[in-house]
Amino acid sequence: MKAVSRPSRSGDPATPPRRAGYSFNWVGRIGLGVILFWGLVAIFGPALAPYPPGEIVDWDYFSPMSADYWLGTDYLGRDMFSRILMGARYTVGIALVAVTLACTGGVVLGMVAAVIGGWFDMILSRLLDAFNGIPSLLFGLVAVAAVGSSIPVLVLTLAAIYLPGSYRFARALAVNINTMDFVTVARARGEGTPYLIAREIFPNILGPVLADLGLRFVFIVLVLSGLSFLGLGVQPPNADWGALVRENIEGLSLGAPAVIFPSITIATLTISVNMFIDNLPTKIRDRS
Amino acid sequence: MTKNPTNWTGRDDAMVEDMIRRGATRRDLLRMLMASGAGLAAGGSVLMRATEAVAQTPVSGGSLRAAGWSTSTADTLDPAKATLSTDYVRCCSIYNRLTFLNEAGEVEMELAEEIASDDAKTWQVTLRDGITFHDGKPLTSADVVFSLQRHLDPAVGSKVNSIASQMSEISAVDDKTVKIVLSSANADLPTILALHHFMIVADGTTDFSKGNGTGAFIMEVFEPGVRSVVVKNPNYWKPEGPYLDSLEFVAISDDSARVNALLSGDIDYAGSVGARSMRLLKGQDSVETAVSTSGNYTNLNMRLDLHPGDKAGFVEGMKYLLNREAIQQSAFRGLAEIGNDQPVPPSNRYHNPNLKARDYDPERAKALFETAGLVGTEIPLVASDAANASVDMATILQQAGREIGMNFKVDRVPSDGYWSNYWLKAPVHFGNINPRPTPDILFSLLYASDAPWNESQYKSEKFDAMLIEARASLDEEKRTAIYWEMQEIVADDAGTAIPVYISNVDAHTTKMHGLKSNPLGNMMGYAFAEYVWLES
Amino acid sequence: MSASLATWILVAQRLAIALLTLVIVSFAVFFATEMLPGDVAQILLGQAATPEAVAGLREAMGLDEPALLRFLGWMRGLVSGDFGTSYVNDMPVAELIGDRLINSLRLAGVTTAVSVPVSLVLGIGAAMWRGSFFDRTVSILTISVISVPEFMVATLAVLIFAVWLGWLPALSYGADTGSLAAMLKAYAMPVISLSFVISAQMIRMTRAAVIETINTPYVEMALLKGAGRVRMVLVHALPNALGPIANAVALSLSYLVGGVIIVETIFNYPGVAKLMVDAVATRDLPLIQSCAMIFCVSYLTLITLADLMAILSNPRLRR
Amino acid sequence: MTKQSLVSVRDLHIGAITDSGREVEIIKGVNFEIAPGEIVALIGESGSGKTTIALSLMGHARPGCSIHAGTIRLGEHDVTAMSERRRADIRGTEVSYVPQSAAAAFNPSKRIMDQVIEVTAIHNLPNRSGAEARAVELFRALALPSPETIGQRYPHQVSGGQLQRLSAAMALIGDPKLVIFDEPTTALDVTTQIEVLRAFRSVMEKSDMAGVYVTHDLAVVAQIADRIIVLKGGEIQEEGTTEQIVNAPRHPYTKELLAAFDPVPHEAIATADGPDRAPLLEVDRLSAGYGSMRGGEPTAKILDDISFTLERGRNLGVVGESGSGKSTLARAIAGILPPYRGEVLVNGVALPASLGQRSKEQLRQAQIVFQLADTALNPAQPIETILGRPLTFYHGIKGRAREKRVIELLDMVQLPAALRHRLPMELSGGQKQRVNLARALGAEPQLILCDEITSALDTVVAAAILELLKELQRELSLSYMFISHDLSTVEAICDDVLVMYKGEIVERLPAATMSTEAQHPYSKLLVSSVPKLDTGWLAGLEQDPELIARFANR
Repeated sequence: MKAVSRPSRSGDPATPPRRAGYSFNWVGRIGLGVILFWGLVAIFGPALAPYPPGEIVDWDYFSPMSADYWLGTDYLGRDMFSRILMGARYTVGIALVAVTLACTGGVVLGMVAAVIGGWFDMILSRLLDAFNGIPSLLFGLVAVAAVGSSIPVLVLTLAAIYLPGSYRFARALAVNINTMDFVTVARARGEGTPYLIAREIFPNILGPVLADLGLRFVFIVLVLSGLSFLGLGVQPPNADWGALVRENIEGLSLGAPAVIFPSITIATLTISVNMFIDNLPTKIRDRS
Repeated sequence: MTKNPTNWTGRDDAMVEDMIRRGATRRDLLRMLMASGAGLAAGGSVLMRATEAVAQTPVSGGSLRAAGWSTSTADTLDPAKATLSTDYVRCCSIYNRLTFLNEAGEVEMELAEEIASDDAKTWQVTLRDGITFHDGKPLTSADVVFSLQRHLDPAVGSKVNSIASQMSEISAVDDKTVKIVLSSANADLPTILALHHFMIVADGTTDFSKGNGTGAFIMEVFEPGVRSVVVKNPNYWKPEGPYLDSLEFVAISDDSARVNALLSGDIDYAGSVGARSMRLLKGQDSVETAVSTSGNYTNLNMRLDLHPGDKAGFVEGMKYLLNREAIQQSAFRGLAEIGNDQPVPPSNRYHNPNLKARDYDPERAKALFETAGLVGTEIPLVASDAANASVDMATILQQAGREIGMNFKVDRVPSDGYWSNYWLKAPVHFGNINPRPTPDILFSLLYASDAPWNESQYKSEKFDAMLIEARASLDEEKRTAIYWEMQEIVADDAGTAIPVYISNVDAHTTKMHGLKSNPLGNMMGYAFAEYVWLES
Repeated sequence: MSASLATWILVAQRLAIALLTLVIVSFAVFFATEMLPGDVAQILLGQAATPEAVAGLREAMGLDEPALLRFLGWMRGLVSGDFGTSYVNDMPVAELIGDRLINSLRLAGVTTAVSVPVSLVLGIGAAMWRGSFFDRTVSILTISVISVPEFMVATLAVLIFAVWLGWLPALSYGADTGSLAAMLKAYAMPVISLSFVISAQMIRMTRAAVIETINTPYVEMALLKGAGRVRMVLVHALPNALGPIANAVALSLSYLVGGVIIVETIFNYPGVAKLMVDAVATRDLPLIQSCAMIFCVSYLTLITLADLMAILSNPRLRR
Repeated sequence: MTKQSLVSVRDLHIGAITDSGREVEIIKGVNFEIAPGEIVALIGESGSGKTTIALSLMGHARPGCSIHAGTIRLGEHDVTAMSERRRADIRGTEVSYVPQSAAAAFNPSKRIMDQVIEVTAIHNLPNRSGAEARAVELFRALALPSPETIGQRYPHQVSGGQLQRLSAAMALIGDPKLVIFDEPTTALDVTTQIEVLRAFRSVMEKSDMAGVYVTHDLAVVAQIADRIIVLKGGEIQEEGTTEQIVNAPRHPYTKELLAAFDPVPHEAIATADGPDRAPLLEVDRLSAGYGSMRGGEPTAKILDDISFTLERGRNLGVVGESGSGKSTLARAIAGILPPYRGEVLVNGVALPASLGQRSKEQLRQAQIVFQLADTALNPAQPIETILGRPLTFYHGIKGRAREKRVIELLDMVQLPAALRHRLPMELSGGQKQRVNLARALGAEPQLILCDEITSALDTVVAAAILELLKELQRELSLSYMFISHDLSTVEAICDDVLVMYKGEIVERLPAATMSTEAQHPYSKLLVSSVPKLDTGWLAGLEQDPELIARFANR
């Protein structure tokens, strides 16, 4: 094949290659900042805690904020500040891993079902619909009974509970993209399903899938405390933030900081995750 | 019966009252009490204010809404199957028992006119006459025989099958008298017959959902797991009461929800509001609390036949490692009495007062653990919300252990199926025992070698012999001495540690009166319906 | 094929799929329950569960038959409309579930009536004034509302409105629901707590769907015919966004039947969700299966309704 | 008193914000007038600002655009000074709009009648029944079939041409003073286009309304406009009467537009392979369709028993109107839609029906290029990845060699090398189609199936693409199967032409002689429907009514 060299005659000016701009507004930056802060707390928190999380430091339960107990004490008289630092590792860690597992699983299966279609898509959709029919409580109990309770089991159970929802969402998006001509051209070229999914479909559904991940993250943080109360996963004296709120709930009527601060921490984490995702650097965002 | 600390005066009461109102924290209160020398351990919780109901004249009428704390589709009106407090309350309102335990724990006659025996082995029960069931059928000995006999039939699944099995023969002598022959002499039969499960039902009843009994109320609405309504029995055989026109009973499992329902006036009486809501209730003048220590306790069980319980010194070490004050204060907010590792509660007349509880002595515990070679090895403590405050106790024990290098791992397991899968089976676990009126029942149920609930597999012939001897003797002096010694044996040798006896706290509107405490449990031994009345 | 025949085949196909899903769910629930330790007899006897007592009770309740046979027996019964009798209290399951299902549906109904319109209005408003202050506050609000734990919201509501202010009854069930005002007062708090949870998803999906339809040529055409913004959204954009919105609403409402255990516990509201918790706790197989069936049927009906709504709102699919 | 102009636009400047936030001016000072009853055409390539100007007459600006300076007067209204509320009042009653693709401009979930008379509801003009009657009257004037009942149907139950005329009715119902036609016939087939143009002319003449006709197709505008304004890059290049612009253009750009019209005769290249070698492509009794198979045949049968051959180095054109099955033919050959009967042979070797079983070599030989470059290029991938993939997939070229080859491909299609870092959305229509073509060339195929690749482009850009195809054919000895509904394009590039109608080949004839020796009646009808660059053509056109009834789908 001879290379055809020819000065370009077309009228279009060859503009210099502009690096893709990443305009990232301040709301997104705040969100990212808070997430990184809690990420650091999750890693270094327990080491910084002034008191061991389980130690009963003061007889006076639900004591107000004071010099030596910055966020007061909980229902057993343990230092709330150290318990929140300890809780960060569980809530941030478990929830992030679980939501990533649930969403990656759901998105991949969704895309495969959309691309292969036919009986595979029908059966998989029905199976995961049936999954949705089983209440999460029964799920948690069976997990504890079957494999005993540990952090990995807790993560897998959470992921399994939220995978069907993410599957359903991703599949609907992927079915749309699948009808586009660029997918047909790739298919005509003889590309296999893995290439179609990884390079043609996934980049185009990334935006909405991330937004869905943000919302699912919020639900997982809350269900996480429910499952721990069932005796699945985080064992005393440790606890995730949701469990901290639940075990100190009677402090609510006394306005005890022990119940208010974990709720605030949960709120800041979940809101910042969603603020970040809703305002992702526009370059990625615009593609969807 | 709640005992007041001996030197407790009205003035102290007022002082405690205004200290709390000024927001004094619990620590200041403790310091103040220590200074004034009021003995803490002498029973009676610090914050308890025994409000003696001024002897007002009861008024009839009004309908009461009360709430218990646990309910499920397994709610039943069959006394034999009753498991939850909700069942007991409903049964007490529609049935009667042969005998009744009063506030002081003494036996009073109810359906029975007289229960007599000269050798504590063959007993003669003569019934009162003129008593009819709600459906009009008169009460006869056949009903009593049927009601007692059915506990032996496994198909009924009676909760007191193991206790009833000692009644080898139950027969009707004539229309008004019943003969009961025991397999071995037991002076406590009248007290046993006061248990809730021995309520008298009509002969041949199979469908218990109608609730046909001789009690003070007639069952009107019964929705298992939801609610029940009973109305006053117009021709009740007792001269006095019931005062209420009707009682609606529901169950609210969430503690704070139950307290809030009481405070917002949706319900008039909330059973077992839990120690943690005390601070909220204190400030309310429209609500009153009633505290009673009935002998319910959560205990730490260490199987003597399994590692680590089988290591010499481990059990004793754990008994020294239990910080009883910490459990009393943090886990129960002071609403519990320090226990001395034996099951007979202070409110029971056979309680051995000079058996002192072991002090919290971590150093001694450490020495014992070193001899047992257990320092550093991981020891799991199985706890669950099914056993009241067991998770908190395990956490407190875990912290105490950490300071002396012991590595306790708390396994919180679901309360679902706890009693069948973990209780009695795990090497170190927590149990929870409901109050029983007599030491004989407690020891034969929990500590005898062949006891069905031998939590720590404690086996001792000497102990078994003393149990039978005490059971048969009618001589009070001798009986009390034996029971005192048995309590010391259990406290030293048995694999169970009982840090505290839990006080039950009920709360009701100030308009409700007539409530007294009862050894069979809170809510006046669940029989409040018949005795309480409402101001108009 | 004539239009009606095609739609009939579509409906028949949809029903067959729903049945298939139901069967899968009931087998999955059966195996899940079988894996749970202990059985009805043990649980009922609780602490008094001595081996002989358990054996005796099990035999009396007819539980000695292998579980699979009992399950298939129950399925056969279901076909003829008999939900079987509860192991625990020998009452027919239908009777046990009956009024609790009505309670659940009533609560779900009132919550739907409150949260769906509010969510749609907020969603559409956020879409119409996209990027404005209103849009930003709505999205921040929805996220912060659902990130507070549900039991916290419910308990706080009871504390403020029932205990301190005394306006509303703490227990919604049993409070006299004679007059409409009393009924609204009784249902206010559980409905508010539930609406907080389910409206986030609906608002976000409505906003996305309406934004998508606003950018279509026919909406621009309406503008060019002089239509105002309100008419443009309501008459032209919304009808074509009904499909995805109906789907989001269906998903959120399916939560109202099975997922409301916490609200039912705190407001002591005897619904089907709490019944399922009891059933699992007492290993009452017929009751568990029936509750699971109800959750699954409601989930499938809602989804099928959403699909039908999508088809109806788009004549092209209607043939 | 001289007739005061209906519309006068003075020094109009319109700015727009690009997605990277830069402010750019797209209309740079435009002045023109429209007299009452006069039809003015705005001509120019896409991106010349013609639609933006037309919309600005209605005071409407697309998202991101805004009027910076200048005044627009419509009748006694000063549009630029009016509030959005006031502007909405004049839309539909003073000035109305006929959309480019009527199919997309009708709300799919509403009946046609409701949408047509919606203007009366918005501006609460005379009562509903009166409006309906006037609508039916307009339908009849626009020669729509069964005017009384067509209103009850939904948009998807009516053909493209009919929808276009309905959109005209929608615009005229409010009897405005000015009607804006925004390229109404580009998406239509040639035969339907004539019907629509005739309908527009008759209605406009009767009601003496003024009109603004926006298009890039000079031949169409020559039939309908009184005056023509030529636009480029947001500035007016030339303005004059239709006569003067068509016959005596003064501005070089106008000349260039006209030049793109006269067909450049195509000289066949010497056929490289002699009679003994098997034809490059042979299609034997091919039948294909969509839908679930019943008894070996799909529910919707499209192609029926198609046979033809294509020798190496020659180009085969496939012409036919929408619904004739020409795109399905391309997809069947490429294997995207496996035929249920018949065979496709390349170089004498039969290809398996579906893609799955074809070897990589077989797949490489034939490449397909689609019409809409927007959906044919993955928006998420830079040009480098799009062009690089076939190189890696077929030839295993990677790294530096691949980048060099990508630059070569870009140069082949006359695009700057720097373009490889850009995303498809940053390119113009013409550039995207060139990338589309470069991707096909990456596989170094022998045959390229072009499915309407120039229909979505302006005439000038389309002409450049055709020129490029010819050059590539000379250098790379390619063959094309060129599918189009535009006869002049096919004549410019193909050696032979297949005329298709309702899934069958009605005639095969050499491209050069197509306009003169077409035998089959349908071919004749097709050829005669292509508008010529002379103003009197439409008026003088007589077509055998019986032919029209049988073939053109009204």
